Amino acid sequence: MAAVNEINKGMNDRRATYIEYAQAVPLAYAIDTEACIGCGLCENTCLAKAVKYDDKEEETKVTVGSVILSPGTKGYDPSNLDFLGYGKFPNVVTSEGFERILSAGGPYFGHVMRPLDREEPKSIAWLQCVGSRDINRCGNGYCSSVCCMYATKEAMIAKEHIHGDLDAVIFNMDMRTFGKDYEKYFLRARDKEGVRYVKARVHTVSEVPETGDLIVKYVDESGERKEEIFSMVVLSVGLTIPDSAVELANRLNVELNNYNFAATDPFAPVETSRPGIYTCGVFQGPKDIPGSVTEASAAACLAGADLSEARGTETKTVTIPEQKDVSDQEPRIGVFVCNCGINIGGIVDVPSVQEYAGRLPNVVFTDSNLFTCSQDTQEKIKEKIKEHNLNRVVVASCSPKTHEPMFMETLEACGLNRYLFEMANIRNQNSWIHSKAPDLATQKAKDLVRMAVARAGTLKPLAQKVISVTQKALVIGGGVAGMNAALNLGKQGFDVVLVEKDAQLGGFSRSLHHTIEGGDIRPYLDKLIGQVKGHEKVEVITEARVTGFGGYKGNFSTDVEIGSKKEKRTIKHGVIIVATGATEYHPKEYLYGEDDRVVTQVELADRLEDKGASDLKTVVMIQCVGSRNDEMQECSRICCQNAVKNALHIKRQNPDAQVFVLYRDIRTYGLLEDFYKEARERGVIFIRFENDAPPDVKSSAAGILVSVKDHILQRDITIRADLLALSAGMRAADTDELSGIMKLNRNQEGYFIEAHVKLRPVDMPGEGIFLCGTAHGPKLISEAISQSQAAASRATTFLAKPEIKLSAITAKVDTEHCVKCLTCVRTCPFGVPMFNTELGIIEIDDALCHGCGSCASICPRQTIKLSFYEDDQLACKIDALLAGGM
Amino acid sequence: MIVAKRKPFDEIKDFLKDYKKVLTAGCGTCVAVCLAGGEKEVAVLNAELDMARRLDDNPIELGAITIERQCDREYLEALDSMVGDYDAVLSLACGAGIQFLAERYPEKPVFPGVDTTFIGVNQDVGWYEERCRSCSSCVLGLTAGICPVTMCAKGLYNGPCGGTNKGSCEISKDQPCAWYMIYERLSKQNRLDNILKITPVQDWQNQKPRTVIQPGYKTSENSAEK
Amino acid sequence: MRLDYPSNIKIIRVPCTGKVDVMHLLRAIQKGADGVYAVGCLEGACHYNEGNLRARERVNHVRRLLEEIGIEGDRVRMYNLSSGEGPTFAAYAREMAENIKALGPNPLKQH
Amino acid sequence: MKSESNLEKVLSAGHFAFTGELGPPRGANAEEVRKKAAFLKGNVDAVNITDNQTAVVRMSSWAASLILIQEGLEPNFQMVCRDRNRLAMQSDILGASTHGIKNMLCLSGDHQSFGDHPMAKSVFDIDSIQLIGMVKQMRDEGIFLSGNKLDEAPKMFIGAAANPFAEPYEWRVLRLAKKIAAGADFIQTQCIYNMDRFREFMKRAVDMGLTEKCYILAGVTPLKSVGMAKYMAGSVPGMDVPDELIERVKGAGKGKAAEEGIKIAVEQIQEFKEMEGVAGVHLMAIEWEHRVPEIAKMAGVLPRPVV
Repeated sequence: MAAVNEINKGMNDRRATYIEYAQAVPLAYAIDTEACIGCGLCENTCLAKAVKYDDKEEETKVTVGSVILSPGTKGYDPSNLDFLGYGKFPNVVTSEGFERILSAGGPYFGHVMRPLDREEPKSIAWLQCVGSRDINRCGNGYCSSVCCMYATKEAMIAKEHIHGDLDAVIFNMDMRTFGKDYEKYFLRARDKEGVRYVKARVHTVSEVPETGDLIVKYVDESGERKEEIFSMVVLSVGLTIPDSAVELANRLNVELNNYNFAATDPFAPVETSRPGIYTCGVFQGPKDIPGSVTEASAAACLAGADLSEARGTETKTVTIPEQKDVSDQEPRIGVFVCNCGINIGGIVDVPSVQEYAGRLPNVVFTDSNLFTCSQDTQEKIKEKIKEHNLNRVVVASCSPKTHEPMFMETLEACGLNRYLFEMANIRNQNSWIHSKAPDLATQKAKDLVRMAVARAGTLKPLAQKVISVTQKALVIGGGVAGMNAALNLGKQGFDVVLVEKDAQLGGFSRSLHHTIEGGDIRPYLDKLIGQVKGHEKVEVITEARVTGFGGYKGNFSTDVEIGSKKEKRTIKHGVIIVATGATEYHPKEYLYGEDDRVVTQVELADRLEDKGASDLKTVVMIQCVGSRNDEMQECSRICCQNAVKNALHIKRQNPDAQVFVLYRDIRTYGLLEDFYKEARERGVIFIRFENDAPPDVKSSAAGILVSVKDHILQRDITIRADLLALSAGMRAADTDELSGIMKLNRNQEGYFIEAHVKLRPVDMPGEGIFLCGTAHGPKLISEAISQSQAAASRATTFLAKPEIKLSAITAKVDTEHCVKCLTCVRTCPFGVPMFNTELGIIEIDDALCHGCGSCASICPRQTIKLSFYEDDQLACKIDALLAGGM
Repeated sequence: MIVAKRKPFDEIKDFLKDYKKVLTAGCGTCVAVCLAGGEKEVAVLNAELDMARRLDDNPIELGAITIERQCDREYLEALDSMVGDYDAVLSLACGAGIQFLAERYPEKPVFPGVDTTFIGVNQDVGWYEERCRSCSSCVLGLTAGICPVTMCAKGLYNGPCGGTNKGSCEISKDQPCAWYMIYERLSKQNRLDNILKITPVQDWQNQKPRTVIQPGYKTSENSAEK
Repeated sequence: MRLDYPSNIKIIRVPCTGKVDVMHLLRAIQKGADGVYAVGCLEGACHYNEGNLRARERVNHVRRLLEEIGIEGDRVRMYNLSSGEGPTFAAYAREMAENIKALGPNPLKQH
Repeated sequence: MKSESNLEKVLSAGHFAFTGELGPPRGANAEEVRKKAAFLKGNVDAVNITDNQTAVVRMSSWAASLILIQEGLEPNFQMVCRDRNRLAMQSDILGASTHGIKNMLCLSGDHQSFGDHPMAKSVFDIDSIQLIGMVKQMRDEGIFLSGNKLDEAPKMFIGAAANPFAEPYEWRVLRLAKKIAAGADFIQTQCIYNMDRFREFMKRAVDMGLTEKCYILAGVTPLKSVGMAKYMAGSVPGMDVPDELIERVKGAGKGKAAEEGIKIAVEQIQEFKEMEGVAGVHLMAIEWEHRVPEIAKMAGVLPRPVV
């Protein structure tokens, strides 16, 4: 039965029995009850008897110590915005729909086509802020934070997929590419890939009936009415909280804000109004994947701290018999061929494969099973291993991705090394795809088994190194991030050493007063410092300088020099959290340092705390000072809200004061948008300028004269200001020495680099090393707090285990024949091979090697071997395959 | 390090066309380091030769060995027991190694598998640049550590010539002008005096085979400096 | 995803295409395979940062080596896809098979 | 007198020298040389005979020089370091002198990769400054480079080239000084288009007293077309053609570029006549020998002095 494919936004059909999408978890079939006619075909076909038509929702009770709410988000449905024509004109799609169009698993298999006629579009317009920043038409005043980036990404991918020229235009009010490295991406899209960015909010989309093209009407910055025709329009829909999540929150008595996001405090960003219930992701506020992943870890950290006493209880341990030494024995291979119900057996002639396997060299035993992965088959395999004294095992069944670890455990359970195992995937790579040609499938199954048997004969037992973990953390940097990380690790029950280079804790936040929401930073900081200093698990060392570093995950050793006497101390620890922070840029621009009426935003905030704003008549603020320019391409993320915060402060104290903010894009992302709106309502005047026409600033006795070209008036205006506040961007703390000693990579802006931008945002590439706060990139205090909790959480996953078992799949150097050519040193993506200057040899540390094999395949003298993938272990497969004749 | 590059395959194939059993001998030092003649390259070349000769219906039997250095007699010894089994030897060592090998087995045809290219440095994996022409009288002390013989396309001793082109050599914009660099570096080091003097005509010493005997190592009367 | 592709394609698992050596690719052809291809992650998305880029260089190198010998370089290819792209995998497999069919059997097999 | 060449005499008598240039043919074609020489005769004091110019094989420089002597002109025998080692150079110098060649210009030579035999092995046994020194040593000390005495020294008026327009500019005058110290009697410069930079160069040369020790002839090459101007500006290493000049040639309009080019050259020559330290002009009318008489006439350098 066919049903509408909702994942693909209805652009194609799927069956009534379906897997939602390729990455779904669990990757299992479901029945669409709306479309199912109850024919019973699937029930009869399923050998495992897994189909239950009358399956019902069940209620179960679980007793837990803490709860994390992450109900997720839903793209805004623009059906009601009739001026955009969604649902009316087929070639108007939402950004979610366009994502599916771009996807290989989407309705058009990754070919960019428009829905109406399946023609490749010649031009596409993205309309930003659909369902965001729009109180009037949808009630969502917030910025969804992610649309500017995804629209840019979609435009780039579309350009790549479409072979001809694609005119990709993004209509926006402000481009909010404020994340780490996002500005560079935006610049690449604009300057290298030719994506056009137009500053305008589109007011009408209509269709050219003959062609299905769309007429996009808008008013440009100078007030001129314009229209352009596009093949397709993509609505960049914002993020919303689904009704089900609101109901859930209400049931749990968790407070929501006016937009239905969970209400949180800036100093406790993942804690809901109800103690013990934490939140993360878009439910907490609009955010991108890195932010969501970070918060997820942060929530886990707090939830885990509540449960730390119970850690390690209610667990079971498996006892493993001692390993038999088989190194001197000839291979004795047992082959187990799986029917996988009818998945394999229904196509492949399993008995004939089994019989064939029995005739292969070194094979002493064969068997076939209905389900080789079942628990009783494991017991059977164990018996057979013992009975036939097998020393290598081949299972011909499915993908090693799913069951290899389980079979390896079966081997271990009877004293065989787990690496004496090989699988032949005769299901996913064979019976499933060659179901129409059983003879060929049987032949291929034999080929795959022959290859697996050949390889099994070459396998060697490998030792997984077990290393102990020093259950102590080192946190570098005693600012808000470092202190939170230390405190949370302490709460998890781990010893922490917090080193700070200054004499005092607090870092840059000591220069700050309030968050934009009104959170008072000073008392928060005092309390935090008190908690950190008072925590029995946390040792604080101030005036400390890292002077030496060594070791690997779980076993690091760091030398520090303390105080003016340079007292030396060596700290042994299992993990590191880097929280070295950042500072405010010291402007070279706009008479800063020459005229004392020119200040930075941080200095302005000081002044407002001290003297208030009653004496101020006119204040001008200039944005992007020391950001988004040739010297510092990146956006500093925090300056727009900083300006809005101070502007509001002035206006609240002295409504008559005039405040002008000269900006390039206002980037008050997420819920910060409300403050931007409030500022405009209170009469703060925002004037946009282009990077190539920055304001001109002159000093005069009567005030600071600031001239800028007003885009709306299309002329230069000059403002006489009592005070000019520069929104000076952020600069990473000076970590040249530290990064050199600890060999930690930084980007060109001096911020540390995470292991994976999206999926491992607080891990560093070296295992056991984590990152948080502004050392990672510019961010707000609340973001630094959640990130430090996340780092503590990730560190906990290491510290919670007294030992780590390392993968045995690592590269090994034959130092006898190595000529120290350094090719491996230069090739390794993780910088693991090193020239040991004392021993004069190249070394690859087992504990650091990721096992990719790059070094092994490039070594000119073939002296590096990757265990389990040695050259002959691969070559024998090639040989065995081709020995059968293709 | 001595940098070499693999000879064109057709040339190698042509050398060996009349031989049925060939030993491919790699060298484990310079040419291995520059990814031209170590174990890996021996294996690749043998695979190619095997396939090519089968296609020609003229199969060849190939042996493979890579020794530490073909420019050392003691290491060459490892070949003594093998060479007899082959009709010819294909050496992937530098020109020196190949000659030394050929000298050891005067009865056996020995062929080069690489073109020895220069003495150079390693810029990155697989990327080498020439730095020395072994002229036997180093002027780097005068020229701020930049060799005019190697790095100047005309080998000028009193450059730069009029062809210097905004810091590049006249032969290519990608080739920096050695003398421009020499000038810049000396000027930064306040040592321009070095090149204000006319550097006299060079006594070329690399125009005949040279022998070096380090002082204190002269072993017999006969090995007097040549 | 059970997407059909020709049964004469057999997969050899490696941890990363960066582990695929010139020798492995040559050996397949030398031993009589009609074609061999490496399937790696999308460029820029290598789990080990740049293994797939190195593999691409090697594949290109092997193609040149084969051409030198007189065997069509197009018997060796590199494809890139992400792990969620079953249909693309099958499409590439079919494309490769078509390509090999057009080239005919490995010429070494007649010798 | 070092060589008693006409050029030396003109210069030492204080006249403003005017030299021309002739590229030998790419064949054994003596007629071609004579034809070109005819345009120059009476209009210049000496004629530079290029030596495998731009590394393209041509009739040898000394052989073409001999034809010029037969035609009653004075050659300025050019010799580059690219094609001969010190033995060949010295023997050619002796031979040239024997046959009445009295001027020679010592050059490094364009790299062979520009020419028609790009893979040729270059010699560069000695460089241009060393060549100057070698000729001087042969002439003044009567010894070969080896130090051995030679029988009857060659009498040569020794010339060298200078390029004021290649970076580093500061070094250019110093390298000129090196050439003079090595023994250059006269200098012919690279073609000049950037007059500002040349004025600066000459000022420094005068300040350093170099013009007291050596005659400097300013190089002039008339621009024949907009294309040539652009090529000179963009593709010839060490050449500096200001944009204004290209614009000026372009502005002349279709078919008038050549006339404008000649006009510019004439203006330049007139300025050089007045410029401190400039002892003459070397006119390199590349493949344009037939226009030399009119340029000479327009520039007011005719008749040539008889000394």
